[in-house]
Amino acid sequence: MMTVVMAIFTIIMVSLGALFFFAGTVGLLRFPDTLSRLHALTKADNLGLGLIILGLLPQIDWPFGALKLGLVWVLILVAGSAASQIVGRKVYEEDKS
Amino acid sequence: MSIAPILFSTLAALVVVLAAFAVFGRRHFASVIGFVAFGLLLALVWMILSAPDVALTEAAVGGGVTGALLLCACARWREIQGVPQPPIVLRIAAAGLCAAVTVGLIIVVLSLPSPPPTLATTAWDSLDVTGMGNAVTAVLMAFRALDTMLEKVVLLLALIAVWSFGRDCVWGGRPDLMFLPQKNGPLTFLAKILIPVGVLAGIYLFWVGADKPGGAFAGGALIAAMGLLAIFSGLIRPPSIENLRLRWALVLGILVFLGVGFLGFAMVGDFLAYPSALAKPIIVVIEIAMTLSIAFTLFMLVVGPAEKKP
Amino acid sequence: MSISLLFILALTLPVLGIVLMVPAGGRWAREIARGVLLLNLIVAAKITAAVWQAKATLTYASGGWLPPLGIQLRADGLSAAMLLLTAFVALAVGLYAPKDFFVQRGEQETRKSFTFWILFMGVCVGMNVIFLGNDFFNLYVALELVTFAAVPLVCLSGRQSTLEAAFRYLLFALTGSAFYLLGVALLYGAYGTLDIGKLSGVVRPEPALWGAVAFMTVGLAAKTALFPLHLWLPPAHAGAPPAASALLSALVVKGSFFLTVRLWFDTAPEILNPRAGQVLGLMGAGAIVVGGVMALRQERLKLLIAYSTVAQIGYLFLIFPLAEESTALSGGMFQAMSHACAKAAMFLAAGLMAEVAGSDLLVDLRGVGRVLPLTASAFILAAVSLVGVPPTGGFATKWLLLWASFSAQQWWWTVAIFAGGLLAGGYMFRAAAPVFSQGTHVVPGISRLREWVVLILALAALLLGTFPQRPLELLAIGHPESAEVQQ
Amino acid sequence: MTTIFGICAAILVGLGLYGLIIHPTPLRKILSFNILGSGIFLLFGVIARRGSVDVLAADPVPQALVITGIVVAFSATALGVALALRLNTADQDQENS
Repeated sequence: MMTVVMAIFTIIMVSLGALFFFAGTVGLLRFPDTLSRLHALTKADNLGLGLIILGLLPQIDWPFGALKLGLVWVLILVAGSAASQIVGRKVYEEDKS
Repeated sequence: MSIAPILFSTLAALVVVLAAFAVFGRRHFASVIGFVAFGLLLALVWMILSAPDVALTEAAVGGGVTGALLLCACARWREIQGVPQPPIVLRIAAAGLCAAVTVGLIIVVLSLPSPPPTLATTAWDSLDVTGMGNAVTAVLMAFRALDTMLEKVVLLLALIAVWSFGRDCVWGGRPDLMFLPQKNGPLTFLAKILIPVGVLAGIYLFWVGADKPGGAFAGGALIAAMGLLAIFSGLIRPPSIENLRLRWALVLGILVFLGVGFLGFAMVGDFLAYPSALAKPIIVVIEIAMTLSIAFTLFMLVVGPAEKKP
Repeated sequence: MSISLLFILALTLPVLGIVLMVPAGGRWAREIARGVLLLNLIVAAKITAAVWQAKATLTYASGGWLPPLGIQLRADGLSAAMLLLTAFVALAVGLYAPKDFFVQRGEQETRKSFTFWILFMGVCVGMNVIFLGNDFFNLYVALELVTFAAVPLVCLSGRQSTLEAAFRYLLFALTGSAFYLLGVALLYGAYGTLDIGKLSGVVRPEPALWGAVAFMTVGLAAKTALFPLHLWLPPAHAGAPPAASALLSALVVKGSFFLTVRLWFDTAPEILNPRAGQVLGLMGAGAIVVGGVMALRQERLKLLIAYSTVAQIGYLFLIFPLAEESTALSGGMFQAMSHACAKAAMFLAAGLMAEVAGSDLLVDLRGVGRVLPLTASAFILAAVSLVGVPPTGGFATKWLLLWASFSAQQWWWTVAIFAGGLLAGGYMFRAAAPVFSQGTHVVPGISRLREWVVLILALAALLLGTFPQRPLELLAIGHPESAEVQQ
Repeated sequence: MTTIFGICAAILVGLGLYGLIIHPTPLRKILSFNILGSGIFLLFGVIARRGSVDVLAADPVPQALVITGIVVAFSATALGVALALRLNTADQDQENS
């Protein structure tokens, strides 16, 4: 019973996450300028990844597997935000000049 | 009906599209980005092919460090105007040749025998002797250790070759990536968080390599990538190529390999043979030295030859 | 010393040299290299002696892991002969290397003094593994080792033209190894082993084998600079410093040729020869003619010698259509050996003469023979061997190949062999004529040792032809079909 | 599965070879060489997967060969890039002088 509930939870969460990824990718491809593309991408992907990792948590061994997954999430958040900061700054500077 | 073939076909098609993008793309930079994405997708393919060790190496070396190398090259590259495009006849001839190669290869691949020959059973049966749980590491470090040692020499030789492409007047100086790192920007912030974690992850990768997917290459590449991040964010400068400690670090892996090889001669009577009881600790010692040497060599290969006077 | 230790020493001595040179730096590189080269020659001689005494192929599995899982090393007559010859030529080049490849104690390390010797050692490791290796992937690593050492040797001077030549060489070499590796993958996929001995027992005539051999042969031909894939060779070999040219022309191209022999003669002999060999023979004949004609038209001595290499490589590939004849394989290997000695002598002699004359333009070399008599005679001796005048090594080669094409009733190869001899006579005359003509040069400060090294190499090419019996017997060990060589 | 990726590998080889022949710029030649190499490695991967037995999901020997191969290919890339960059700046030197 418990495993079925967990499996359903995983399926819902991962699907939701995938949906956000899809939305983010559509935004990347369809939005007009760099900043709004960046906006779509970071928001949707961070949320999407968070949901996927949340969904995977019940499927993995505790506590190290979960810890590793959590670490992956944090690292990607940090790297993603730093990267978009750099891209954003570059765009801002080019607009100014 | 299974959904797997559709998924695999889609993935394979995506890999081909990205490869085509990297080959045919108009701008260098976009092509390199396409290539990095290609490398990451390929790592996924390796997972599907049940080869996690290769997936890690492909992601770290094939996609990651190669991508960094090509991006650095793009940044330094000065476009030369008026490079003639090859004539259309040559293009058609080349396309015909490549199509023939592809078709021939497909025919041969489809003709491969079934059931296929394999050494998996043989390797599995010999795994106990090596004391390792990961068959791929056992092949690399025991059965075909000679290849691994020679391949370390290849890596070192490539670095010496890269150094030899430098100019005489700057010999002994530092490599220079030719762009100014932003100090205290977001990259520095990222570097400060990521580097300790990345180095730890690199050590972890080689440590588990004996029994689980991982190993010296993936670990070394990750540590090298952290070194590159430190350079890009302006935290450190590349060492001078005359730096003695650097030079020892470069050869340490091969030196330990040779030492262990001859130790095998003395103790067991065979080069690179390990006494059963000590096999695992010996392999761990080699892998520590190798990870260190690989990390430094990959790092120095990306930053290139000396550019600034000592 | 046990044969296993000898095998391992042949592989690891140059590696040890590299490992010591990197931290010790350019000030010690030459001394370490010369020590290693001397030991290397001793080891090669001992391996040859062991093969000679055993009159059989010797093997050793590294780490005690037997094939198909492990990697086996083996020495038959062919490998012993090539190993010894390579060690000999390498030591000669090591003794010859000029002043700018080392620094006095107390001086700063320079780029060339550091990199030249390490790359040189890299060539030695690679060649030794190629001759002793018996596993196609192990041999792939060795091929790449040689490539990575050879490419930077081409552009050691740093001049623009040599950089371009080096890049072109790199592209050909990398594409060549990629094709080779593709063939290796197919072999493993079809037979589950890469050991040459194991493969020879299980290969069948089928698409996988044909595909593998086709890919590997094309790749190796590109690396050997077989016509029409030879375009990279002349600028690369002519632009390198003379010591490096000697290594590249005498030794490096023989490595990939040796693997072609291993593939065709040792892996799948019954299946492939001789009809498929006609294509390779045709390319070889083309190389002899085109290389010879191009050599005739050169104004620079080093380019002339480099085109002569293109032509001489052609002879090597005549053995494939003639494979059923017992003398073909011996003839080919004899060509590889005598050409190695003669070509090394020629490039080194050309280097000395260019040092004196200030350039290697044929017109500038007038009268160099008067101030460098030893070198000039060595040059002539080597040239005579390449042309194929008795009793030189070149003559023995052509004799064996002619014999093979007559008894195989493939007379058309004799046309190529004779044409090649005539062309070689022509271009060698063009090269030698100015050297012995009138002209004035300052008496050079060239060390006697370097002149003698060149002469000894040229004499070796001569002696191979004067006393061919022993070498031929050695070559036949492990290849009984070529044992009954007529003399 | 192995058939699909086997064909994929053959196409990658063809694509890489085409780029290697056609591109006039050294950097793109090197990139194409990497695609060619990836195709060959993928072929090894397919062969490894075909060789699975009940205790191992894939033959470890070709996997080890690929790991060695990837490192060799990277060395080749680094060498090629360094040489291409030197050529590139050497062109520049000439134009300036």
